[in-house]
Amino acid sequence: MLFLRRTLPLILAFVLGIIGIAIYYIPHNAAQDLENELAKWDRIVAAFAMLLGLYSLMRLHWSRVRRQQAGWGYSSLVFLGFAIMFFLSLFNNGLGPFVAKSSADTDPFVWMYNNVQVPADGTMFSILAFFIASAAYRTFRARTPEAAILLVSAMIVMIGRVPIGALISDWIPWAAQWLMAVPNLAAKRGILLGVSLGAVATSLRIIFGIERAYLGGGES
Amino acid sequence: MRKILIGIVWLLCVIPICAQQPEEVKAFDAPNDAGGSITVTWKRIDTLPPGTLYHIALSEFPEGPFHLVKKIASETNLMSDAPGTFGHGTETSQYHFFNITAFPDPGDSSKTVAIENGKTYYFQIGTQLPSGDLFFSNSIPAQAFGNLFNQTKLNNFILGTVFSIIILVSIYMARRRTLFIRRIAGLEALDEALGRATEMGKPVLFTHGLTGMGSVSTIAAVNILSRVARRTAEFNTTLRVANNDAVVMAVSHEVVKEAYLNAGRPDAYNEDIVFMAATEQFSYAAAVDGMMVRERPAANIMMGYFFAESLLLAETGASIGAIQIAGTDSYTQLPFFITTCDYTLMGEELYAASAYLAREPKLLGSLKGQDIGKAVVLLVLLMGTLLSTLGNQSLTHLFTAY
Amino acid sequence: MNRDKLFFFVFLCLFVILNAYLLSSGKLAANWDGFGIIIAVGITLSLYSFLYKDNPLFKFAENLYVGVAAAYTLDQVWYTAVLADVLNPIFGLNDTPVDLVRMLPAILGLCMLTQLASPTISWLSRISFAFVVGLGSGLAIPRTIAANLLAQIEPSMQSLSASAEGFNLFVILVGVVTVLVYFFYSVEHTGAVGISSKIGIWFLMISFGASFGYTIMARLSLLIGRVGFLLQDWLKLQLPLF
Amino acid sequence: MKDFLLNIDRRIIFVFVALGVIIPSLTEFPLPIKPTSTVQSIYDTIEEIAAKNGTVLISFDYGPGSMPEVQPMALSVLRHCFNKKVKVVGMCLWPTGVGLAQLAFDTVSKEFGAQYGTDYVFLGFKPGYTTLILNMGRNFHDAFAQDLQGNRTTELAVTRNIKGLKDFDYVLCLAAGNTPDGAWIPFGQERYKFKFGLGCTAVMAPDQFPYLQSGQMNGLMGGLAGAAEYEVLIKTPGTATEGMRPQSIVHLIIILFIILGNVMYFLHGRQKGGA
Repeated sequence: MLFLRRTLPLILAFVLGIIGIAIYYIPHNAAQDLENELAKWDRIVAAFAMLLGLYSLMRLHWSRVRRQQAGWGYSSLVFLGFAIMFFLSLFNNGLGPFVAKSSADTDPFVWMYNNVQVPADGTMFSILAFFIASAAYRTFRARTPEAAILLVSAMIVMIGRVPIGALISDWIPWAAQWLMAVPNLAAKRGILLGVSLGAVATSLRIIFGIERAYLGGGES
Repeated sequence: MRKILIGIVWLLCVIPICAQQPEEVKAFDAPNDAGGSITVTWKRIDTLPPGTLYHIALSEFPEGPFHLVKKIASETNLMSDAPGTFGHGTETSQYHFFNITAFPDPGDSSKTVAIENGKTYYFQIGTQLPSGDLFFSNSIPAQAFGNLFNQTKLNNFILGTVFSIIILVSIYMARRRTLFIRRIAGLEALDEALGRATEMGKPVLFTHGLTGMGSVSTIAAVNILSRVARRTAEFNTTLRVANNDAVVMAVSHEVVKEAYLNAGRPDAYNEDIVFMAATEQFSYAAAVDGMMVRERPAANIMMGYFFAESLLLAETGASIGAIQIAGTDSYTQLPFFITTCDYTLMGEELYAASAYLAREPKLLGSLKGQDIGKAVVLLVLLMGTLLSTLGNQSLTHLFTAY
Repeated sequence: MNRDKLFFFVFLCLFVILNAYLLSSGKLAANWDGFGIIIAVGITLSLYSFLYKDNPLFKFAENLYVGVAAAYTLDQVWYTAVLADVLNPIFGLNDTPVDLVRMLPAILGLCMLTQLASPTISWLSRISFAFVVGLGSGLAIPRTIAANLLAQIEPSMQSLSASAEGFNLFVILVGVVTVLVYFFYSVEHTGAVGISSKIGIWFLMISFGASFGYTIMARLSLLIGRVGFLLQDWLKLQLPLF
Repeated sequence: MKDFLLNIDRRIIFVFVALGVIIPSLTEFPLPIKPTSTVQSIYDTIEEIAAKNGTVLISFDYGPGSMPEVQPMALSVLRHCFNKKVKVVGMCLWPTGVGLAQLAFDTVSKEFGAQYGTDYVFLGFKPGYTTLILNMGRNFHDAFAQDLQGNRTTELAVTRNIKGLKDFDYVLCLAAGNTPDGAWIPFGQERYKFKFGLGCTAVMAPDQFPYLQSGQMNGLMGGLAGAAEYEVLIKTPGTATEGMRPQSIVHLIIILFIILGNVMYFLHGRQKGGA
C-alpha cells in the first residue's frame, strides 16, 4: 500500500518530469505527438482541478453554515448566488447543459454576469484607490534613504505617465520613460534571472522527489 | 588564327555561363525538425547584376520534370541570416540556403504537395539574369527525415544539465555539512521588534499571507512564525496569529504550541493565540485592522504571499505606531511594505530567512545552488559585455536562444 | 452604533428615492436592463460602504458575488472543457467523433476529486497531482531556461559605446549585476560586495517606485471606471456638464 | 492644528479622492495625449497585417476586476482590426474573461458590420493555461475543435487555414495576470517566434520591460494611459481618453499628499516612531 500511496506518485512525477524535459529537445514527430497528447491530458486533469477548487470553496462555506459559526448567514449568501447562477448555467437559455453554450445576449446568465459579477469584481479593487490616497498622506514615508528613492521614482512615474506631465514639461514624460526602460528594466531583469533560477531549482526538486509538499498529507 | 578567335569567342560565351551557374549546390534533410523539409544550399555569386533571381526547382524523378518551387532575389537567404542552424562563421555570408517543405501540385497548380519523409527528391538551382537567361545547376538528390536532437537548443540543454547537477549536488552537500548563509538583516530587526514589544508590555501580531499551505511563501512564513513564537514564549510577551485559511491555522497551532514547549513555557500557551480572522480577502483585512486598533500591538509582523490587502494591513499598523516587519515574495506588494514598514524582507530573502532558521538541507542546498547559478550568470554578463565591446561576439552567441 | 444605523437608513432611503426618480422620469427603462443597472449600482455602493467601515451591506454584496463568480467559473469549465473535451468525444455527443482515449485523462481527473473523499481512497488524488505537477515541472524547465534565462542574458551582453544608447546599456548591465549581487546569500555583504549590493538596492528601489506609481495608477483607473458607470449609466448625466 | 493634521480621519481623505475623480469627470479640458513608441508599435504591426490581409489572435486574459483598464484596449484594437479588415480570432485563458470578450466583439462587430465566421471567431475559454498553448502550437484544430457556439473550427473561414500558432500574423495578449510571462512567452513565442504584443493592467506593466528590450514582445500598452494612447492612434476617443482627466488630477492630489505627509513627518512626527 505504501508503494501505491507514496512511491508510485514519486515515480510518476519523476518519469513525467524527465519526459517533459526530453521532448523539448527532440524535434521528431513521435516526441512532438507525445507532447501534444500529454498536454491534452493535462488540460483535462486541469479542468477537474478547477472543479476541485470550486468544491473546496463551497465546502468551506457549507461547514460554516452547518456549524452556524459566526457570520454563517453571509456564507449562506454564497450559496444563494451560486444556486441562482448554477441554475441559469444549466438552463443555458433553454438549450440545456448538454449542448454548446448559448451565445445570445438575452441569456439571463449573461444578465447576472453583467449586473452582479462585473460591478462587484470591478468595485472591489477600486476601493483600494481610497486607501492608497489615505496611506499616501499618513504612511508612505521616506523612513530610509531607500524608501526616499522609491517615493521619488514613484512620483516621477506617476506624473510622467499621465498627460498633465507633458503639459508641465516635456522632460517629465521623458524622465518617466527613461526610468521605466533603463533602471527599472535592469532591476526587473535581475529579479527575473534570480526568480527563474529559483523556479528551475524548485521544478528539479519536485522531479527528483526532494520536494513533496504537493502530495499533501503531512509529508515534507 | 581563326581557330584562336573562335576559341576566344567560345570562352567569352562559356565563362559567364560558368560564373552564373550556381555552384557547390547541396541538398540535405533540414536539420532540427520533425522532417517534411529539405534544405538546399549553394555558393553566393558576387558578380551577378542587380535584379537577378534564383530559381529553386524540385523533381520527384532524377530525369525530371522539375517544378519551380520558389524564386528568390539573389541578395537574400544567406546562411548568415539563420545563425541558429548554420552558426556564426564568416563563411556563412558566402552561401545561400532555402528550406523546401512543399512544391506545386503537377496536376493542379493551385494546390501544393508536402514533402514526404523517406522519399528521394531531386533539386536544381537556377540563376535567372535580368535579361531572362536561365542557367541551372546539376540536380542533387535528398531525403527528409525526423531528427532526434534539436541542435539549436544545445546551449539550453548544456545550461540546464549543468545547473541541475549543481543544484542536486548542493542539496546532497547540505545534508552532510552545514552551509554558510549570510546574516539576514531582517531577522535582527525582527528580534529588535520583539524586544521592544516586551519592554512596552504590548502584544505582538503575526499575519500570514493569503496563500495556502501549498505555497513556498506560506511555508517560509510558518518557519519564521516558529522563531517568533519561541521568542515571545521566552520573553513572556503576548502573541496573536491571524489566519484566513483553516489548514494554515491548524499548522500554525502546532508550530506555536511546539515553540512554547521548546522554550519551556507550555503553561503560557493557549488556544486563543492562533485565531481565524475571516476567510475573504477584504473581510480578513478589516478584521485584522479592527483587532490592531483595539489591542494596539507594539510589533506587527507580516510574512507570506500578500495581495491587495497588504496596504490595508500595513497602513493601519503604521497608524497605531507599531514597529512593522514584513516579508513577501509578491513583488507587486513590496513597494507598499517598503514605504510603510520599518524593515522588509524582499522576494527571495523570505525563503533565505526561512532556510536560515529552519536549517533544512533541501532549502539551504537549493539556495546555495542558485547562488552558484547567479554567480555564473553574473560572470557571463560581465565577460560577454567586455568581449562584445572589444569586438568579439562569441560569448554572446553562445547564450543566444534560437 | 446608533449613528451607524442612521447612516444606513439614510443611505437606503436616498438610494430608493433616486431610483424611483430615475424610473419615473424615464431615464432608467422599466425593464430587465433598467433593473440590472439598479442591481449593479446597489452592489457597487454596498461595496463602497466599506470605506465607512466593514458592515453587513458590504458582506452581503461580497458573499453574493463569491457565489456567483464560483458558478460562472463552473459554467466555463463545464461547457468548454468537461462537455467539449471529455463527454462529447467519449459518448459521441453533438456529432463529435468518438475518441475513447479521452477516458484515461478523465479517470485521472476523477481521481483528483477523491482528495476530498475518505482517506481510504483519497490517496488516488496523489497520482493525479503527481501527473500534473511532474509534467508541469518537466515542461517548464527547458522553457524557463530559453525564455527567461538565455533570452534575458543575451541582450545584456551587447557591445558598449560612447553614445546615449551605450550609456543606457551600461546602466542596465550595472543594474542587473548589482541586483544579482544583492540576492546572493553565500557571502557577507561587506567590502566590494557590500557596495555593489547597496547599488543593487538603489536599482531595486527605483523599480519598486515605478511599480508603486503604476499600481496607484491602476487602482485609480478602476475607480474612474466605476465612477463613470455611476455617472453615465445610472444617473444618465450627459458629460461634460460644464 | 499640528495634531489635527497628523491625526486627520482617513474618511476626510476619501472625500478628496472622490471629488478628485467626480469633478474632472463632469468637466472638459483638453489634455495632450502623445502615443509612446511601445503603443505605436502595436498599432504599426496591425497596419502591416492589414496590408497583407492577415489574422490576429487576441487572448482575453482578464476579468471584470480589471475591466476599466483593459476593456478599452480590447475595444480599440478590435475597432482597428475590423476597420482595416484584419481577421480576428479571440480566446481566453481566464474563465472570467469570456463575458467581457463577448461584449467587446458584439459591440464592435455591430459598429463595423463585421461578420462572425468570416471576419472574426471567438473560441472562449479552456483550462490548461500553458498546455493549452502547447496544443495550439502543435495542432490548432485539435486544441479548439469547436468555437464557443459549437461550430467546427475546420469549417469557419477565419480558422480554416490556421494549423498552428505560427500561422497567426500577430498574437496580442490582453492580460491582468501572469499569462504573458508565465504562458505565452515561454510556451508559445519561445518556440514559434510569432510576433507578440501585450496590453496589460498598469500593475503588470513595469515587469514587462525586460521582455520588450529582448524583443520577445514587440509592443506594450500599460494601463488606462496605454489604452488612451491607442484610442488617440485610431482617432476614436473612448472611456480611456476621458479617464485621463480625472487620472491626471488624482495623481496630482496623491503626489501632494505624499509630499505633505513627508514634510510633516520630517518637521514633527519623526520622533514619534512609526507614523
